Amino acid sequence: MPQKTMVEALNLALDEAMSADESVLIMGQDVGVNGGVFRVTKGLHEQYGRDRVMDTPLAECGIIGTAVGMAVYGLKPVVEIQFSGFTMQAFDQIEQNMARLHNRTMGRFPMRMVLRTPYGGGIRAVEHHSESRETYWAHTPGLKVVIPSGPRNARALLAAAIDDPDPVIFYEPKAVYRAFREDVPEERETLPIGTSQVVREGKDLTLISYGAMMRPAREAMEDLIDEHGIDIELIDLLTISPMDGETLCKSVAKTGRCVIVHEGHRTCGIASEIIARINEGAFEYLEAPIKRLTGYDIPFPYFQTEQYFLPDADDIIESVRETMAWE
Amino acid sequence: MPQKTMVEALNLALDEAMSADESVLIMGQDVGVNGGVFRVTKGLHEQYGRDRVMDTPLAECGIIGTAVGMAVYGLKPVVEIQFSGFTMQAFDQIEQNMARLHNRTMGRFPMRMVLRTPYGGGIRAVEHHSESRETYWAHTPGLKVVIPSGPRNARALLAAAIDDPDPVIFYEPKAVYRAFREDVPEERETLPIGTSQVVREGKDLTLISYGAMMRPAREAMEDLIDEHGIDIELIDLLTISPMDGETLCKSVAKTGRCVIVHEGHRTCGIASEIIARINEGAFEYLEAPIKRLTGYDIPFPYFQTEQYFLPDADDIIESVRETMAWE
Amino acid sequence: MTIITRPRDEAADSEVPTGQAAHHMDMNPIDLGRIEALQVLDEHGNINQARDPGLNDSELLAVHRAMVLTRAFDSRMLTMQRQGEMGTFAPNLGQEACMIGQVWELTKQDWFSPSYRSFGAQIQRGWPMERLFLLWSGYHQGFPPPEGVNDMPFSIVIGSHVLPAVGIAMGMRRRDDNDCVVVNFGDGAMSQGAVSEAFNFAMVDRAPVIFVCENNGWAISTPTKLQYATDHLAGRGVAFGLSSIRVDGNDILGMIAAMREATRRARDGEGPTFVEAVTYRMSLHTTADDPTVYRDSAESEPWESRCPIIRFQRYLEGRGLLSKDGAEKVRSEADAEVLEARERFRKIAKARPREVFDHLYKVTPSELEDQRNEYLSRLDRKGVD
Amino acid sequence: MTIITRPRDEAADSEVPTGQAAHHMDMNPIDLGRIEALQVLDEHGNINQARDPGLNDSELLAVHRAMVLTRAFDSRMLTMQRQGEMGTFAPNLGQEACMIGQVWELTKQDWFSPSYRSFGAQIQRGWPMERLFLLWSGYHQGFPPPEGVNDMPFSIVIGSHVLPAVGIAMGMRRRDDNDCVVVNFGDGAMSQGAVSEAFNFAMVDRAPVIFVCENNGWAISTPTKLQYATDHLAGRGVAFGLSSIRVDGNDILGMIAAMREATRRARDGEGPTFVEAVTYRMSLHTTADDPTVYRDSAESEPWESRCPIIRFQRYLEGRGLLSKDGAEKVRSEADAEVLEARERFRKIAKARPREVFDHLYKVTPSELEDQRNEYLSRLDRKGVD
Ligand SMILES: Cc1ncc(C[n+]2csc(CCOP(=O)(O)OP(=O)(O)O)c2C)c(N)n1
Ligand SMILES: Cc1ncc(C[n+]2csc(CCOP(=O)(O)OP(=O)(O)O)c2C)c(N)n1
Ligand SMILES: [Mg+2]
Ligand SMILES: [Mg+2]
Repeated sequence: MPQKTMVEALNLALDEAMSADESVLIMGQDVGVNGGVFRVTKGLHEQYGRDRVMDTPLAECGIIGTAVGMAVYGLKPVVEIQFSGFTMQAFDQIEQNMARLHNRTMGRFPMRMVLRTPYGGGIRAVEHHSESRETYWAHTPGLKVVIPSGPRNARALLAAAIDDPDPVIFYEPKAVYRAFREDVPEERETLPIGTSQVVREGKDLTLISYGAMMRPAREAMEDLIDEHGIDIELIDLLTISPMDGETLCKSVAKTGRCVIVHEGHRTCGIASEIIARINEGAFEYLEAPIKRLTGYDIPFPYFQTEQYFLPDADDIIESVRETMAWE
Repeated sequence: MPQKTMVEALNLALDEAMSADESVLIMGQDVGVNGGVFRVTKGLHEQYGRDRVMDTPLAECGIIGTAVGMAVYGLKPVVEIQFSGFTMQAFDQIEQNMARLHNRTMGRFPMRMVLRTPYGGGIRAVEHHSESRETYWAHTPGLKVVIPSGPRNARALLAAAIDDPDPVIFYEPKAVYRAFREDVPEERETLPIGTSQVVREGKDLTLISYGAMMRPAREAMEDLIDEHGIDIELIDLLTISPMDGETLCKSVAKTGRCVIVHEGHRTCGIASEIIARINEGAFEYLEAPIKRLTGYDIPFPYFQTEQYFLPDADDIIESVRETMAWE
Repeated sequence: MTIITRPRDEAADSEVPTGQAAHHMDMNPIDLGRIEALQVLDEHGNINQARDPGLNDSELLAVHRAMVLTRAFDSRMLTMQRQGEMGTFAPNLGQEACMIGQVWELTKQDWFSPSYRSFGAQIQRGWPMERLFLLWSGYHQGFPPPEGVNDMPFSIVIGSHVLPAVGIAMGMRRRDDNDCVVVNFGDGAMSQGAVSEAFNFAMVDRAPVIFVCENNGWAISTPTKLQYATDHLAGRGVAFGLSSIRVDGNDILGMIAAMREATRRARDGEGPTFVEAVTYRMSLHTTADDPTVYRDSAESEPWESRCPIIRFQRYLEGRGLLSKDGAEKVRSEADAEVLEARERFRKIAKARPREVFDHLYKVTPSELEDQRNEYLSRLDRKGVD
Repeated sequence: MTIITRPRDEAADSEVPTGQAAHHMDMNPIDLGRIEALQVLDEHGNINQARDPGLNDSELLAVHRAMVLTRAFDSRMLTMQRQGEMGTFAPNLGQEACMIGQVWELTKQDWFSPSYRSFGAQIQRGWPMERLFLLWSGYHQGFPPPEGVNDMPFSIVIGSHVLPAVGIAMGMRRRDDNDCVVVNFGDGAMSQGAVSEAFNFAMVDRAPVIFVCENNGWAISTPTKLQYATDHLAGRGVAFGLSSIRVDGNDILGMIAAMREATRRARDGEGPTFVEAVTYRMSLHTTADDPTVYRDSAESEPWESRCPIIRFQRYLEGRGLLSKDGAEKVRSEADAEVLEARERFRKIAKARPREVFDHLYKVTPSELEDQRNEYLSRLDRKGVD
């Protein structure tokens, strides 16, 4: 199998979708000749032409709003927003149309579209370039929210997102874009949306994360097993919404302890939702408070200090040990 | 004390603030001659003139964006957005400037402004007129989020919000606007932002709610005490963010059981955050899973069916009894 | 036809796009051009032959009937609302020529994206009136456009439907058919940035869309003088390169003439058009509104003499196509038609609380199934079916 | 001066606002008027006397020095970025006349709201260069404008700072002083709906704000031909009623002449102005960008002959104000000044991770104190101070 970065894997998924289905098209700023500022759409413009790989004016609301219309018309737009911080410019179109048009028309019109956007910190960027605001979308009925963690699942999930009959917000962990390579099969592959993955089974504690934070989570896991003899069950959320509560509750019912790690802010963050679900579905098995290791409720800091804002393997290890020690 | 509706009480708070401080001004659609579509700004235009009670063009982003500039310049804009559903049009300005400019400039510029907007269902309105999306703001660092439940606390909290040195989102439960009258003292009164109120002390179960849902919550409480002998502790959140976790945890540490009621959607809703806080602060006292009785993860339904979407006293009673029965 | 054509007309995709091509700055002043004001039938019944769209007799009578039906529906809605049978709605009294004129030229394959004040146009497009009654009395079933009608559901959030309408037209251009899209909104909507974005996207993509702004002088209590600081809105189109025109929106023949040219341009690949239709909101903003608080009858009253239906009736009378009695007959037939629709509405109006989860997703996710079950058992407990 | 004045000039608040006042439609075509193209100093060093802002000798030399300093700073930043001492930043090579010209006429009480490509203007406004170095190397301390400088922090989200700038001007109009606001953005920003809203709010309120669009041909890889479908952007201002002008943005005297008139209008209560400055982005979009992927050197190269500094130097030479050696001296002094600032920067550059919670609120809420404590103990554990 060829080794690919996440950027290359995503590019492959887009290429496959476009060659298989004429109604798939790409829209966004600089996605054409430039291939996107992260080069995810590289080469597609030459191959599929300007009408299917469209460099848009600089207006996110305009991009999402017109993509909604294209979806109503039966096309399948895959939109790139350059950084997730700029989806705020299109919040109204996402909340009022993308998420609701199918419901409003009682299914009369399709609303197949994917909003791809890089999220998260760790690349020494300026303000508004490191946001993790998946809560906004998870809290918005009508959307699905998907976040891959590596090249292989990124390709498979993007393929599934484009296949999906409902609108999908596809958050790409930009810190992972070129961070490592992974085997990505030549033949097309999908992963089901709405299903989380138990990366490793264990019996002492459930460690839950997603996206870019899966890297420190894995690192911490190795260390916790090897150095501390703690048998970690690691879960990669993959889909944030609809949340796979069943997998999470089953795991915690087994381990009794849980630590959740994400970059996004804490208040009403994804971890709070996971805690609420476990409270509902596995309350009687809980042996310790569930620990939230998350971004704080402050704006993502300027890049000389971002490393201290982001949870790292060390912090995860500490949180796990604390939770193990609780009685 | 004069009996006032919430609309009248809010009008009083605005009038007091404007007469006390020349730098307070009001902006919004139809807030001038028309006195606002709910008449909250009635009479102020005549009294303070068009430059301090400004009818704006029909653009929420424009309203919030220019208000931000006025705040930077040292004025204290109190903005009305006609329905909270239309704040989506201004999401970018709220998230990128209103919530962050103070931080961005390390406090160099003030950012005193209040965004008032009616929220919630129950008035037989069309789509987009019944939203309860306080999660969006609670999840946004830099904002404070306040939701009164009756005329008296509405007046006191709005006064406090205008006094507050930081930006405040002030959600007004439109179902309460004219629903009942309450004694509102003639002399100016404030309530601290960031503090929840224990409306009634009790020892069996903590019932937490806010805004328009406080009415069915009170009704249920009476019934639960009288008919079912359940000694309810009722808490009115009042400030959603920063959340008064201490009061909540202290209560649940005493009662061991908790039901949370709100209109907003469930996933990543305010109830999930409360559960996470109680999990952190009162885990060892919990005797049953905390129950979420909330809006579902679907758009607010069209008005012939909205009554079934909104929790009522009966549903609260049922949830409380379920939670009491858990063992 | 007098719709101005922009000087630069090369298609956006005709050559390799460049940035600042000329490295010598063009020092000639930019002439922004003129925008024509169009009226075919004036207040006195005089017709401008050169601009007459030339409808035949039966077409003329059909146009008249459609306007009368719109008004009959409107006034029936008002009665029903006052009697508690209808929710809040926005009357379109006085705007009937805009209503019918903007969709008159559309085919079944074309699309129309209405605002909340467009039910006259919706009826013309083929929405059964009972569905509109359902819609305005809070039943979800009133929202989806009927099968065979390529319309968007009506727009509640001001300006939010304009970009999607452009998107539909962008889809059409890509599919290379000859259809077009009409999207309708008010003078207030012009203040929304999203509408400016829509103009730009449409023009950059040369999408076959016609923007119709019904400038009726008011946005709730906000008069145009506080809404914008020019004497017209038509120039907004020109700013983005759109062919633009200002039409007397109370003149049905003017509206049709403008739309005929605009739709032809769209179908011929000449791109989008902006039509500012000058009209007046004769009635309440919505049934929740009280205009006496903010506007003088001295402003509104003169507009009564500009009534689009009376003006057109006078013209038809002059042409010997319609007598006073004939007009009365059209009106009473329209009333009867509306009342029949009300009967059908009353038969089908039924809240379906058990269905509120059914249409959010194409395939309801299992976690939402759990919520639905919780909800359904609440309904069971309450004895609601 | 040739900045066009809109036909309708009554102040928004001069009378009772009305909706559709005239009940007879004005059937005259609307003449949208002309927009002047302004150039004072042409590429060959010829000067248009009638438009010359008439700077005295020392002012002329100061303007020159400021442009040279901007370029020196820019090129030092690039070196530092390539050596890893600086983060991603956006060079303003070739746009020095826009930089200096747009703020030249401002007083200390006036406000300036810069884009991310405006550090030349920021230096001119009084931002110490070391603070700009801090800013672009990721230190929070680089963001707040220095005391005594009425500037907004630079804007990262395209177009998001334009409405707040209008708000400041609206505040000024209410306080009745004679100050004004200049806000700067690019051709790409003109596509953001928020910028259209800003034009409208400014004009409706008659706010003393000057919008300066540096039309440099590109928005990253997107050329103006894909960004909008007209030959100019100046017409966008006119559409909202703004006095508007198109200036040669590589001509410092033209820029100053335009800004002089625009600021005078603002101070005299004549309302907002839109200035389209035509220039060219000679360098990379940012240091993360590779223009060879998307643009031909055949397009960029001719622009080198339009360099704003060379053109102005030639003029100063012609006037006997500056020799070749003199120019060289200005350049080396500017370099030295930048290097001194770099030294100061290196001394003060220090990450302050312990302070990231300190400035979000005026008074940090207690719940956030809890998070801060959690964070600080993490730092303690990691041995970070
Ligand atoms: C984004 C948004 N803001 C505010 C409203 C509330 N509102 C409903 S109609 C209206 C006035 C619209 O005026 P205009 O666009 O001129 O259309 P008209 O009602 O005159 O047909 C307003 C402010 C809304 N529906 N959407
Ligand atoms: C809302 C938003 N969308 C996208 C971006 C990413 N971005 C940064 S600069 C830029 C191009 C800006 O072009 P222009 O306005 O012409 O200014 P210039 O860079 O040419 O000075 C883009 C798309 C952004 N910063 N903000
Ligand atoms: Mg209107
Ligand atoms: Mg540019």
